[in-house]
Amino acid sequence: MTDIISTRVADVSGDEAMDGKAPLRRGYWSAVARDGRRLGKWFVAPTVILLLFIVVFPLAMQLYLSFTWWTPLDGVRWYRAFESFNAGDNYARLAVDSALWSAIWRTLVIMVFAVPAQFLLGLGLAYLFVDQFPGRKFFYSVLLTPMMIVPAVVGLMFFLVFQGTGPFNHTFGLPASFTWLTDVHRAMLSVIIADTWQWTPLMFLILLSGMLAVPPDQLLAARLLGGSSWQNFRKIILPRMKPVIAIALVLRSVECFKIFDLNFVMTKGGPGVETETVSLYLYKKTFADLDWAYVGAIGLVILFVLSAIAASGLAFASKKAKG
Amino acid sequence: MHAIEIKGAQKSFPGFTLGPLDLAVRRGEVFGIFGPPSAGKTSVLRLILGLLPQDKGAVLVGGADAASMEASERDMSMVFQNLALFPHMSGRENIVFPLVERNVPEDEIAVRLDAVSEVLHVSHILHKKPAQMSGGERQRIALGRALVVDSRAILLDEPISALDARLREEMRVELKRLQRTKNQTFVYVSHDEEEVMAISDRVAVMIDGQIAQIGEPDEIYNRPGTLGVAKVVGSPPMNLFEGRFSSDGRYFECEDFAVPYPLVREALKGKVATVGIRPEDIREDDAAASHEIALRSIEPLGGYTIVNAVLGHRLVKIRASGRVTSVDRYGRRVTFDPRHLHVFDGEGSRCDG
Amino acid sequence: MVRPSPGALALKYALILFACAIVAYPLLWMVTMAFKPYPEWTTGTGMTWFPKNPTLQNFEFIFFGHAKGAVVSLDRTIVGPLIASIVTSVCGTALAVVAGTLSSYAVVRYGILSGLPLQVLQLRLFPPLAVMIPIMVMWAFLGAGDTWWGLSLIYGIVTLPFAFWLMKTFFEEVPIEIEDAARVSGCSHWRVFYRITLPIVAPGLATCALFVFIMNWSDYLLALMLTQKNWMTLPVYMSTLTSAMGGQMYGVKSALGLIAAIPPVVFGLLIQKHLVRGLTFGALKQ
Amino acid sequence: MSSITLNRVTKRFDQFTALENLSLDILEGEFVALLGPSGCGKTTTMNMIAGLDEPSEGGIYFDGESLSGIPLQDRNIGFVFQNYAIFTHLSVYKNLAYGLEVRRLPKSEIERRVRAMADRMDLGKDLDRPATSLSVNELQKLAIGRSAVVEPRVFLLDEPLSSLDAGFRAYMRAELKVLQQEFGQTMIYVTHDQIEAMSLADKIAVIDKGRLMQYGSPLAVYDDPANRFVANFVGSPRINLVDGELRDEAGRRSLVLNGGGMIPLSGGVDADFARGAAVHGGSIGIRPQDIYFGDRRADDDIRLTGTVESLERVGPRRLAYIRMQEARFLAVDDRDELSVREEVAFHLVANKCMAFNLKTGERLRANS
Repeated sequence: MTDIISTRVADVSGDEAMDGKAPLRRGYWSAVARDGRRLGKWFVAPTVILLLFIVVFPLAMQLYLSFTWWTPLDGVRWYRAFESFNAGDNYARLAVDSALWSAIWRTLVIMVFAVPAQFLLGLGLAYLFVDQFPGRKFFYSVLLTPMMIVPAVVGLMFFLVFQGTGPFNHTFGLPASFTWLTDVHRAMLSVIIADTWQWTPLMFLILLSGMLAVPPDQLLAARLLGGSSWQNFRKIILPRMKPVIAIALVLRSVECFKIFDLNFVMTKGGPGVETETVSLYLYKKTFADLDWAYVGAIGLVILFVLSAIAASGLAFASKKAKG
Repeated sequence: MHAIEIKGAQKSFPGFTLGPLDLAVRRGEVFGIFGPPSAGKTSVLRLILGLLPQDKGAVLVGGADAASMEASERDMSMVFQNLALFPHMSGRENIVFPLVERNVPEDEIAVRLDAVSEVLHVSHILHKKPAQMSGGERQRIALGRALVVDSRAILLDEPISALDARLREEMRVELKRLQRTKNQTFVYVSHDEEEVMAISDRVAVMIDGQIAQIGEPDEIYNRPGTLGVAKVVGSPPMNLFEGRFSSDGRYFECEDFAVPYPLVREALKGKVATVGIRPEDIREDDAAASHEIALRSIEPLGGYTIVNAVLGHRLVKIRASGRVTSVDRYGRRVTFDPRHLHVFDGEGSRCDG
Repeated sequence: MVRPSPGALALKYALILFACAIVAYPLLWMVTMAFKPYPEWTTGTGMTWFPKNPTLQNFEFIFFGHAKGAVVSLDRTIVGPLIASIVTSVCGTALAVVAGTLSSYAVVRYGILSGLPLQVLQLRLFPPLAVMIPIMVMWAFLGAGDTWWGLSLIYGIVTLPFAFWLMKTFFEEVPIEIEDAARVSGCSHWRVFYRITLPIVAPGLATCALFVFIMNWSDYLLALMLTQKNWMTLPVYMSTLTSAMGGQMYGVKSALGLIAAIPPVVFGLLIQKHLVRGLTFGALKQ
Repeated sequence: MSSITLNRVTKRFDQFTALENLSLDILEGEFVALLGPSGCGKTTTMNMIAGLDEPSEGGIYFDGESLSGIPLQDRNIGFVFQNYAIFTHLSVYKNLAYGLEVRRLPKSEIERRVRAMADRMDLGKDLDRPATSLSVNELQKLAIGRSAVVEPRVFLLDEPLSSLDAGFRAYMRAELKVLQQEFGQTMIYVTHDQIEAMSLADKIAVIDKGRLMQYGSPLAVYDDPANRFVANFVGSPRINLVDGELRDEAGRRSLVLNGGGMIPLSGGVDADFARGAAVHGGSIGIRPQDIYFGDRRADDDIRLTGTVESLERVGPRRLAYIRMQEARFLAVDDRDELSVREEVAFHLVANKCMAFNLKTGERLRANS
């Protein structure tokens, strides 16, 4: 059998072997298929169109509207909004809108308590999971489930749990009249508890992966040099986790700032405006007051600030991660 | 006409420039490319294949300029260092992939597949996926994929470096036999000197993106054209002594030598130079022009022995044929074999004419 | 490999079990509530975790709009919102994954789209609320309000950056030599993508699809704003249940909550390995 | 430092036996190489000595006291990884000092010992630089220095030279040998490269498929292999091994090769095969340098003829591949007198031929 190959090739030198091929299919699409860059452009087209049409264009429209008093009620088409042009009054109003600033303050309060709590709980849990132990995979899956549940359903769960006649009061021996969701101070606390319950697993996940990202050989070398597991954690694992910690905190803070589902389902921002966060305030302004131009202005400012924080935080982290 | 030619090709990367390169691979020849890791060897293969467009110069394939030819149209095949087998395809699908892509008729595919799998003894693993194969088996499938099609040349990028020492030696002999029986053109890249020198008809030594020398393996070993080549060719490496020529050009002075070393031929008077001597060209001998050495350790390797010593204050390696069982069983004075003395001038190029 | 002392192991288990208890506490309450008949919804008759006489009454109620013991009936059953959630999530996922995959491959392999356009894709943490106004104006203008394709389109766009970055990490893991081997064997760029790269990243594609599906299924705000009646999704339907019926339909809402929660949890466990990579937008691979 | 004794150590991973009753006595200050193909169990052995794994059966002893139950960090073992496992986020100084810092030694003593070690490994000038800025060769020295500074009882090296380039590898072999003698450390060195094992080790333990093939000095293992595997694995260029059936026609013994061709036996090898009367499948091993061309030198040398298949002439390597029917002989041709496809007569030095029982691989010796 082997000689078929050798005789076939021996007399047919490399070049003549070429003409045995089928003629190339000429045509626009087969040309595109052959040229990397043109194929790349066609691949990118759908995304660019979507981004252009649904992200860039709307942002431009929002900027344009934010300089007018336009609302959907006045029966004027949006592109004629320049008739009510107001040269930045919306932005001026934004600066002095006490309702907005108190909403921002309440959102920051949630962040200041929820994010550190989630970080510390997540770090503790991650440290427990660094070494292998029987049942690790099972417990790992159980502890991850909260973050996979639909936030609105988590809101419902804690809505039920924090009812006067709910299990929480019962477990801690509090009277049924002890109110959570309708109490001025405890409403905010219950939202923080719900948020922590749902998102601590995310911190646990990211921090654990940071701990496990330490090359196993280096950890082993540290042990062989006589380091105890606590010494190795403090001197080898923790210092290498700076980028991971940065990612975790940035991600969680930005997401937390946008909190809407939990407090909308649990307390609808109540009692009064005690748990009204920025998102809720914007939602109310949009649907109750139909003050769209003003909401557009606030939206742009928030978008700019949030993206800046997120981009710089992640850039810092991935640069460090590569270092 | 050459199978492949590169004329003044150059490609600059951030912090590294490849070329300008000039080389020609004759049809039916094994053209080796040897050099330390990251000398740009793989990039040369990618230039030839058209996977890496060059900034300047030209790559000729079968005599014609290949600029207009896509990688798929240059009709060459390659065995990659990490073998690059298609993980989601079986051994058979991997091997016949080039034929299927060139819509070769079904019956001819079957014939070629049988021939190749018999030559490479892979018929029993054609159904397996690469993940289920051993290193040696994967390596033979990658070879099968390159040999199954009549390509102008087969490019091999360190194809057997991942294998065990023993398997490597067998595969080397096998590759040479395959190449010989099919009169195939090979371009063989490796950083393992013994491998390249054993399998290649001609070798190009590449250092830091430049071709330092092209020649027959024996010629490159015995007459390295530059200091750079001398340093990378030969294991254990050549012993080098920096110094200068005497004013009358007939002696070589160096602080490691107690007495200036007489040269056979006239040399550049008073110039800075480097003298090199290979470990196998140093002999135990207390004649007049011998040098005093202090022994440090010996490496008994069965067929020969490596003696580590200090000459002046430079570590020197000597290859003693036969047995030296302990440090004190080796002489205190050695001489260099004048016929195999290598002399390089200040810029590192060979200057004994 | 190092076996910790038995004491440390016991402490570890204790802490982990305590954490699991905290996770299970609210979940268990909702799950058991879903199977409690009307009288047991409030704890007037004494607090019990497990239903005295478990019943499927609540599920029956939400699927058919009425049930034996129920005193009131529903004008809208769960079937509409369930279909809405499924349709919009799946279509949104398809749009984001296809566009994201193609564009990330072009960026990784051919270096198209560097600079500003790539930065726009950086808006991974895209706060939808901040750009709701123009979206609502346009959706009204296009007549996309309260339509399946309107909601699917916005779901696709909001998750597109995420799909792009996740698929980019998968494409970066395909060794370039495998594609080169295919090209050298006579494949055009398209066939290399179609026959070699895509099958190799197939598991990544599945992970990305599941991830994006979970995000779309779990959305509340976008659906709330862009749908009124006929294409309302599950979460929105759930919150309308209380206001419409006055009394707190705990058992019924728990049943609804349970149904809404199951798909993301199941899919989430399927893609557990890639969670870190996904949730940190590719910045961290584990 | 201390001596190491392995007593019938066995390791099973569920049904796969990675190691089968391995017994080794390593004296204090001895340099022993564990040599074998990848997956033969040599790394498993080292991991058990270091404490990364517990043996299924048998015991490991340092200076006579058993190690079982002693946790990893209390065994005081110097371990050099194949990829060095340098702490990439720390400086060179911090890397060297880690072992001392975890032992909570006074700052001044740490400083002194680290500087001394840094100078010994000529890393003195790089102490404050980040460890990642070092070259591969410097990283290698840092890895050894980091383990040596805590003066471990035993030093384990896992193929430390494999990622170095050829030139520096030869230099580093000599350096490692001198370091070992200077420290007087007991060292175990795992490698699949037999040249490295022969050049460095005082004793070599050749392991294959989890079983100890032979344990002896490099030259003993080279000259007097205990079985066919050791003969085939040790020695470069590789030994020639031809297999066949033993035939005895009226007192004249010969080996009929499987692929045709016949080798008449005489001299030492004839005596070796004679002793193993019951043996009928035999294998002869002959090193390339024990084959010569031209006329016969000793009367009981074995004369064969074959054709030159290919030549390898690079520097000191002057080799010729001679084909005799299906068998192929690699021979040294240092007088460059051969040319390809030439019919040539060659002789095997009879008492340098090694006889093996083909079935068991055991070495057959007339005297033993």
